[in-house]
Amino acid sequence: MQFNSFSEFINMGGYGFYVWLSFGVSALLLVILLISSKADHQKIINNIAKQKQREDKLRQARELRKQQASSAQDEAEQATS
Amino acid sequence: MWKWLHPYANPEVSYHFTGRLLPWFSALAAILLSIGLVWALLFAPADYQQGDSFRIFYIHVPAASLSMGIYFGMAIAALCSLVWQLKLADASAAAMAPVGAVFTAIALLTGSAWGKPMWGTWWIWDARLTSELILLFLYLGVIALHSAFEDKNLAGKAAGILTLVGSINLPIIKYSVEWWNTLHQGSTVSKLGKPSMSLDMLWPFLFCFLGFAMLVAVIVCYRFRNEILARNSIRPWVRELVSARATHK
Amino acid sequence: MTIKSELTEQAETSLESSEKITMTHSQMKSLSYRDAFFLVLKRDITIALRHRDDIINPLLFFIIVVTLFPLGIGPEANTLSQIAPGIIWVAALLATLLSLDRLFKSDYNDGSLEQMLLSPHPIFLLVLAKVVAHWLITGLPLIFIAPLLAVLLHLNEQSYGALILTLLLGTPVLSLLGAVGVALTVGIKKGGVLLSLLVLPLYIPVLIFATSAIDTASIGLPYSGQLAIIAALFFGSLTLAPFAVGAALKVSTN
Amino acid sequence: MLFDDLNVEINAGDIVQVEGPNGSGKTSLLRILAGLSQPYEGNVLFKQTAISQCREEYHENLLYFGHLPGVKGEMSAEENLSFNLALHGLDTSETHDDLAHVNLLGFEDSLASHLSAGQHRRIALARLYQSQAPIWILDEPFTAIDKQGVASLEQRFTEHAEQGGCVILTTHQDLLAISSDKVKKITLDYAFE
Repeated sequence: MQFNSFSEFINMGGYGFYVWLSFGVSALLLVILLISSKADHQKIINNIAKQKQREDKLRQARELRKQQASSAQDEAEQATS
Repeated sequence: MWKWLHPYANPEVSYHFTGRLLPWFSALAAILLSIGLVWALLFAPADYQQGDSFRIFYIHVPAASLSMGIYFGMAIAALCSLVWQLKLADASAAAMAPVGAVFTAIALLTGSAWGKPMWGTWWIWDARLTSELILLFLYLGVIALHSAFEDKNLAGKAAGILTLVGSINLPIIKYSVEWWNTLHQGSTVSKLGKPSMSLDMLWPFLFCFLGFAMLVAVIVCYRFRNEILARNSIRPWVRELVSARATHK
Repeated sequence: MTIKSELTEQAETSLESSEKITMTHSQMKSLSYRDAFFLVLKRDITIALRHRDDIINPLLFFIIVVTLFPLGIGPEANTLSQIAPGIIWVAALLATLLSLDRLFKSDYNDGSLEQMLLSPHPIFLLVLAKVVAHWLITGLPLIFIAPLLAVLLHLNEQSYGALILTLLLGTPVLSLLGAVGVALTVGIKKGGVLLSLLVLPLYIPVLIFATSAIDTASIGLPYSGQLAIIAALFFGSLTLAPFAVGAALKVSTN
Repeated sequence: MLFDDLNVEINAGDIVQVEGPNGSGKTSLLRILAGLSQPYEGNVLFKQTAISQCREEYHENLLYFGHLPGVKGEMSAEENLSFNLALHGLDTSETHDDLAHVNLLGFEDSLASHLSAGQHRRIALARLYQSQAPIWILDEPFTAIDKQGVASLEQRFTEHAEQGGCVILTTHQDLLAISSDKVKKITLDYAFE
């Protein structure tokens, strides 16, 4: 142990400000990076889920269109007969 | 010869593989970093010239060498993706860029905070700090180019070309800056010297270095997995994973 | 024939041509590399000469930037002559950067870039022709005007030779490296600012060695060492940059 | 993702019309066929070789006409055409006749910047009358072209196919002058499954 008391440890032989500034800023940056990298995971998953929903809707709309088209055709055929 | 690599070139396999690696990396990073940092802050001796400000060294030097190392890694990934069309290599390069930029920024900030008590000024056009600054610009260029493209596959290719051009240029820049520095250096400025390290300084340094390297591995793994998901959003395996994990439907 | 579309984009298509076509094709004359190079070079220069703003504006920019420095720093001859090499070179970097946009942008916007990429010539050759044209249009005029600006900045008389030689060897490097940056950003809507972020860091070695050559010349020492390094940068970028530009253009037009 | 499981073989003498609503990937398909874009998966083969492996040979055999005509405003109609022809190694001595085919006589020396969008497209299309490339890939060639021009182009396509070339095109119009049994159709539709 290089320091005799806690205040001496904080003081760092007069260089406390610079030492703690360096350690503090580095820790802050790394924690932000780590957390944002982890949080992106859920964000991406939610985005993909949304995209999936959108595609489901489009597919339904197309099915509906097809059904309408075929029923209209049936009616037309009935009318001619 | 490369056949054993093939399963890892499959996005699904590498997604799950890195997922299994993550806890190990995280544990290693936590252990190494806590030992290294406690040792560096509490037990390592103060430098006889620089006093306790020397303790910044234990972050500054690992961050600086990792920032160069990550760029080297990106260049290799970019080369693989351009030569063998490996999409995963693209994803890994994209995952590395922001991590490298943050480590470069840390190296710069700690270098500056170390320089203030040593040189009496926050910034000095020291060769190492200057090339670190230029490295930061290179990183920011790669990241900006990445975000400028909407299509992530194209973004990866474009950023890969830029990374390769930058990696050819980087040694030239480093050399030119060092040369420029010795040319213009006044006699009053002393560089951040590498003191001959005693063993009780070397050990905590090694722990810190390896700890930070593991931390890089952890963050890169997280980002790599994100990139894989985003690039394979239409694959059935991603779709299954999404329907299991999405928070709101 | 209806194609059912599914999850992934997959095109498996073959184009076959009969022997008859192959025969008509063999009668076609093929352009030699030299012809193709000069064809593109001539076209780009013709266009630039008909659109003179593109030549004159970067030049005016160069002159104005250089004249701003004495106004900002003060007219003291000693100070000016000390910083003259740096000012002239930084202004040259910026002027080149400003003119880079036209290298591929208008061709990209009107589709002629696409047509060039689809021509049966190696892409690096066409790229090289375009870069040479760009240098002739923007780099060469800078070299002619630089000595005049050096007079305004009281550049040491012994340095003029070094100034011209470094510009002669250095500006092509700027055009070549810049071309990589433009090729990467040509498809991006607001690529201008991004371009400077990508390209300027790559220009640093040229700046360092060129200004140092001029400084060395001003105290009467030989500067062939710096010149040799700039020459090495020139040949290095001449051989490598066109391939990088070709690859980047393929990405940008995708 | 736009399309999948597309397996087409296009042979000499074929006229292929790619159909589909806006945004269904017609242009993407043509760009992939021309080698301008890379498909996410899959290959385009030319004489059994992937086109990325034989780029220069393939492009010697290809004429592509995209949304953008590739005409420079600073050059005259004739200069534009001869540059385009020369770049592809074609004869530049008959540019007058070619421009006549697309109804641009009298405009040879006008700077293209003074001409209309439709005229720009005509300048680009004039290349069709000199081209010896067997494969033509044309994205909306009839846009901004008048009726007479369309008829003349269709006639040119038929000639080309009869000489053993192939034409792949997208258009929203029906091909009138070409009998429908000669035209192969590829229909694209939105789909995600």
